[in-house]
Amino acid sequence: MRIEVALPVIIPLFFGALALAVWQWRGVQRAVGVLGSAALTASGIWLLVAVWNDGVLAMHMGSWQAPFGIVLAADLLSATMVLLTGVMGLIVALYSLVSMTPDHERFGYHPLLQLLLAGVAGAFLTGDIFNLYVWIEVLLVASFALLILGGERAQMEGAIKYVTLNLISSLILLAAVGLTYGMFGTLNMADLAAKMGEAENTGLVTVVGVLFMVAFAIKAAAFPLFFWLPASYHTPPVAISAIFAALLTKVGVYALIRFFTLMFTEAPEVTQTILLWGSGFTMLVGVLGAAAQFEFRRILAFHSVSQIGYIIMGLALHTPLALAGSLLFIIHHSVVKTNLFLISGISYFARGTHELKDLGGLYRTHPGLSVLFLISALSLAGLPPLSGFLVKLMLVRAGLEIEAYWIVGIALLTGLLTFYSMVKIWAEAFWKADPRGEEAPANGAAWPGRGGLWLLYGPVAALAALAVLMGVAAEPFLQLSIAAGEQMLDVDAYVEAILGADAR
Amino acid sequence: MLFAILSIFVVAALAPVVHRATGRHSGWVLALLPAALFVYFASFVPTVAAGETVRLAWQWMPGLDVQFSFLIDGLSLMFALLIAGIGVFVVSYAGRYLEGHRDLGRFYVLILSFMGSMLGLVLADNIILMFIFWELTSITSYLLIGFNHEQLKARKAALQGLIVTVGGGLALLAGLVLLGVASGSWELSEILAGEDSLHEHALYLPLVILILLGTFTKSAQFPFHFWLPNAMAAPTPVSAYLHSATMVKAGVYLMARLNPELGGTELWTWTLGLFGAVTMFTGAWMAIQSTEIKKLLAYSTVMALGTLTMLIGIDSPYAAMAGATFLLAHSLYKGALFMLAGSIDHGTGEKEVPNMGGLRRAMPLTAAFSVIAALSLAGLPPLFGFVGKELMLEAALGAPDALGVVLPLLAVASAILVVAVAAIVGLRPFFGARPEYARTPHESPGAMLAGPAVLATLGLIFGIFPALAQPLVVATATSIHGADPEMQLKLWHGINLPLGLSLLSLAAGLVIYRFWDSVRAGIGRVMAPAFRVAPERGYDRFMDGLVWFSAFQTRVLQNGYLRTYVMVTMLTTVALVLATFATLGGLEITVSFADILVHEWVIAALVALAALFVATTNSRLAAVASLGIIGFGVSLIYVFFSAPDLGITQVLVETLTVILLVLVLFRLPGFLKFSNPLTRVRDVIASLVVGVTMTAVLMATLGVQYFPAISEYHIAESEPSAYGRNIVNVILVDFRALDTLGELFVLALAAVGVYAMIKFRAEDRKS
Amino acid sequence: MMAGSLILQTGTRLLLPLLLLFSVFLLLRGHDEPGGGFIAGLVAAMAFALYMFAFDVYKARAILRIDPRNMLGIGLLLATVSGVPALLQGRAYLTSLWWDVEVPLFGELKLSTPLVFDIGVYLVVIGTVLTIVLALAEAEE
Amino acid sequence: MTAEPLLAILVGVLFATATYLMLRRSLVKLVIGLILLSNAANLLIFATSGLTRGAPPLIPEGMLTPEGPVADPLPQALILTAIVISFGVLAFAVVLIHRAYEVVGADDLDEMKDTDT
Repeated sequence: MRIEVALPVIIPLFFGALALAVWQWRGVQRAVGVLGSAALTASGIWLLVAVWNDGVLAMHMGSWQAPFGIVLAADLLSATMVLLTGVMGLIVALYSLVSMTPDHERFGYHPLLQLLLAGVAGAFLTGDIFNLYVWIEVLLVASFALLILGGERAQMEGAIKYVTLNLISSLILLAAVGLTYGMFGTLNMADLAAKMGEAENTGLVTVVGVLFMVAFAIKAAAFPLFFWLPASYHTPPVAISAIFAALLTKVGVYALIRFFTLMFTEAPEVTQTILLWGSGFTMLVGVLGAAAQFEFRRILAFHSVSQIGYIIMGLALHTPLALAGSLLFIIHHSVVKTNLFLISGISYFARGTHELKDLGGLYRTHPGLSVLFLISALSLAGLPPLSGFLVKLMLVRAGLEIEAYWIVGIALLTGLLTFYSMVKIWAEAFWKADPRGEEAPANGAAWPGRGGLWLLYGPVAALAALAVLMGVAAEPFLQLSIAAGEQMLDVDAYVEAILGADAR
Repeated sequence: MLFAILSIFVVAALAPVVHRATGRHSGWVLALLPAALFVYFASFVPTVAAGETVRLAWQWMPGLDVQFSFLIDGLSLMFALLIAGIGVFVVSYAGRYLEGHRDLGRFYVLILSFMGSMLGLVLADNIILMFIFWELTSITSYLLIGFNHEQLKARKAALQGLIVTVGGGLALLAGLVLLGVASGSWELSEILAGEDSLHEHALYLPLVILILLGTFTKSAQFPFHFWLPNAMAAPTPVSAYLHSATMVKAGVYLMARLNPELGGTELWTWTLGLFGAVTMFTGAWMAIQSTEIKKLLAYSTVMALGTLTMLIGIDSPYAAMAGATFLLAHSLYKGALFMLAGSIDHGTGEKEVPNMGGLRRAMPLTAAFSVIAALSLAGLPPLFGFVGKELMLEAALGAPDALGVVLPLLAVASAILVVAVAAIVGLRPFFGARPEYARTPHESPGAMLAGPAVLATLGLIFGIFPALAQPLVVATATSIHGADPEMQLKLWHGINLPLGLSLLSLAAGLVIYRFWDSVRAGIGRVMAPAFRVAPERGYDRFMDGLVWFSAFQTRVLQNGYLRTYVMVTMLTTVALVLATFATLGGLEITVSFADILVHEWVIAALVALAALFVATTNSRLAAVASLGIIGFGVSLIYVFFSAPDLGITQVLVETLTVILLVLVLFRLPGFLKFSNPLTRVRDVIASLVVGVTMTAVLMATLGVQYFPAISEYHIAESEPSAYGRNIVNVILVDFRALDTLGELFVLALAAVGVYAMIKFRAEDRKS
Repeated sequence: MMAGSLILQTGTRLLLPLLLLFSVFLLLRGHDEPGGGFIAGLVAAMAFALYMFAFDVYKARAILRIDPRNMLGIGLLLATVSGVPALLQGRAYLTSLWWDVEVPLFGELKLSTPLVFDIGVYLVVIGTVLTIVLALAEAEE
Repeated sequence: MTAEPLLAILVGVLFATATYLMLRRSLVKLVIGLILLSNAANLLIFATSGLTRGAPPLIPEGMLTPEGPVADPLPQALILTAIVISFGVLAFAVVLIHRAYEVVGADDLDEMKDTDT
């Protein structure tokens, strides 16, 4: 029994419940927002260190032995994702202290955020397929509530698509869980991994796997199932868009990685082919979608689709280096995309608009913001020595090593087009002269005071620093991700750690 | 070494502070850094001239075989010295040229960062490290071209340069990784020293093509040359430094660097030879077509880059010597000429050559240095350019096969045109009648003349005493050729064919200069479509097409209609399921309808009919009522098949749902008939496909159970271990309590969301 | 919303305590027979909803005494925390603990963390349904 | 095998009608489609793990295990959880279309495509 495996779930649940119990007190809510995510971050660090030292860890909920109860399990992949969740939550919670209106806070912004984190952490840690469904629903409903917070028309329109398509995804997932239980009589991932090889009808098992794939691909916003994302991501307040961009699709990708490295590995000629084609189209369609946009946040939203393609590409290539690349790509994308959303929020504070044609002159008036944007944008576009380059290099190298030439070609082309959109934002919002004229005030009416600025700029600067660090001091990240990649492919060790005799 | 390169970035970051502290002398102060670096690199000259190489390495990312490793041999040292040396003058020049500009501090940051990147590029031994610096030069170049960022023209030119070079850079990345994979090493020195040649490797062709895509775009080879003249939107020091002396030569550098390993094949020789020669001619031709002085110089740079590429392709001792000499000579005179052009602009406000003339009195020093540098450009003795040109012609004549005919012809034609270009920039502004200028012409300050003075004079000194340049040039040529060319640099080669061709080009070039205005208007236009318009239009078409296509595909895919999204999602699911069955088989259905009781048939039929009714009715109330029937029917099914808890829960939930629906929906208007019959038929077919597929999948799994269910444990342990006799409830609150915990949070979240939706309307609150 | 008829009001006044008592009964027996926190919570919530229909939202809120949103949070806290004692004993989260308590007059009472958990469920379900229904009803007015 | 094939067909019918409803332009039909779909998924789980008549998973008082075979309790627990979750989500969806109707002023999804491009 290792308590650190369960803490990342219990902590945000507790803080979220606490904040709901005393929803009338705004001060408590704000404190919960920060303390909860800080505690989650701390427990994430603890967990990662523990897993790094001791290998796959598990906690058997209710002390029921696996596979009869629910297991929370942490390997390096899970632990890293949990830590990422904590860090992103903390960053956004701090930023929200200034950027969220008191009304948003009164209607439950902080507990919703905590419970979103709880759902995400639960999804990353659970070792049980039905329990995964439950956590996905937790984070999903939390995201529903966050998405409509404020009740503006665009939010409602976006939310209808978001809710419908994600609900369809959940129900496909539920059906797939039921079919799996019907065939294998178990819900535990490790148990399934051990039993899957013994099924006679590979076709039928793979069909169930494909149902899982569709369900998770919708959550991950992969082609051709991504529609909900560009329709909705840009509608809520930016702090919410930012945390969505950091975590939501990541859960889908994580689940894809978990399912198709641990289970459903019997027919790679089908599953990996679908994933590979899907990743190629996802990259291209997303980046082309972004090229067509002229609104700061919409460009970012479409890019999220495109970047998911890279992550799935790593999964489809299925070598330790490629999987490591996927994992680092997830981290990289969360850091950078979140940051870009947060920056778009600051530029909105300054100019009161997200439309590129109405923006301008930020390079002149906000040089610090410009530098932070440039770091994030260039990192997203894969420019060295930033985080984006590292992950691109890993995937390109992994792809070329196993002679997957065309997918590497698409990945590189996508990189160029990403560059194009990022430069478009830079040229329009930062370089171009302010269309309102030279004398226009640098900042909008809502521009916060000095203390508030710290809370806006601090998180952004921290994330930018992280993007630089991942590129420049890359070795620890590399080591971690490659170890995680190797661990993912070592199914037997995972099964042993969960089901083995000494795992009680 | 690492320290040297890092120091540049540190100083770059501090440059605005230095600028603020030192004011108008900031250029000189900051130029101390490249000066120190120049001295540092110069200290390697004896070692390298003695035929040794120096390699230094520090760990970085061993996991990806990336390390800070640096290689100093003739080639990299030559480049390092040029970068640092010219850097000294460019920085000091900029301090005065941009004096009073509000962004001068930022300019220093960029130009110094560029310098660091460029040094890293040429010194790196690790190919990934080299690529990293390569990309950094692209981005600093982008920021520098767009320095006057409030002008649309500058932003467009910057974007063009960036897209072309970064696009090529991505190909280069793929090529370099392939090189690493194919050779098994990620260090240039090891790859070059490797015993096995890559010529026979299966990846040779793709990796050469990819690498050349990178180098051709960076070094503005035809048909990618169009971005370079547009990049002249940058301030003059930038043009002099990046787009003439250093960055654009990065591609040349890499080709020269890899020549010993990759060169020597027909593919290599023909590609480089032909593309180089065509670029050379294109540049020369377009140069005499231009009237803006910086464009003229830019195209002559294109010409020089083509020449260098061609020489690398020829790959003979002569060519290697010629390449090394030409490289040095070109950097010296072209750097000088750009700065002098900036000086004329600074002194008169004029950029168009045809509007210039008679400046020799007002700007005597500028005139003198211009003439010297132009003589070197034209390749006249006793200047260093002459030495280079003679060797170049000699090398072209010695090219193998048919190239031995094509290349000399293009080389001579280019030489003729370059003589004219040299006259245009070296003579035209200073002699003849003096027109009216926007500003009263005045000589430039010392900081702006120091560079041209030193660079032009060096061209003269090296011309007269080629032995001074000999050690470095030979060492460079050794790196390019892979072996010592064993040749002496000489001003005078005796009377031979190259000399004759030189004289011919001089005479013909001066004739063209004499009739420049009519040449420009007449035959000069002939080839403009192929040389300038077509490639650039290709780029424009590509970018327009990209924007059009992305808008088109986004309109089609992300069209805003939820029903399209639902349709695509459902059909994708079905298609993937069916494709999997088709590939792997496994759709075996063995079911029997024998053991079904009558009341089960009845209740199932009732639910099915209610569902069909819901789908077709146009009465909202009827729809809700049938929904209730479905819900209660389903709960009956649960009860029939031994699930009382489910039955009760289903009934309660269904009741609540119906209450909610009635509460919420009865205010809405009645259903409208939106869809036409055809759409409905299509939708019915799609729905049937979905339904049939789900039924088939479910039926296929019915008889299949590979392992006994884990619930045997729950049944056995419910009372003994968990003290509960309702096994379902024990599972919910004990065996799988975590599920229930999550479920509770879902409920609570839904309630919070609903509450916020109903009560929190930001728009109302604003008004 | 229109208040219901006098008969309904009188009936509801009598029914409410009965239904609540029944819901507690369902809650407590859930571990052994069909029932449990969820079903019990729904019954209780419906009782209050009925009261709301019979009278009005304000009366319903008044008789509840506690805002359903607080009830929601308290229920969640109870359910979440019910797993913590096991953690403190060094056992896995949500491991059930059982105590037999002698209560005067009632005799022996089986107390357990699953019971606490189920009470949490009960409160959350009441809180959820009433939060939604009351908010909707208020919006209608 | 008892009535599983019958349920399989019923599940298919529910999936088909749900899909058809979700392909309409009306918000209300959309949400009804979602409700049908969640019923279909629950029935699917119920059918796939095997049906048992008249043997609920309850242990008689005073015994440690049920008498004879009983229905599989685990899928029932899963479905129960799923029903409750679906209820929460669908309640949200119902109120969402109500609010969407309020801000847009029509029960027409085609009026709601401004956020896409």
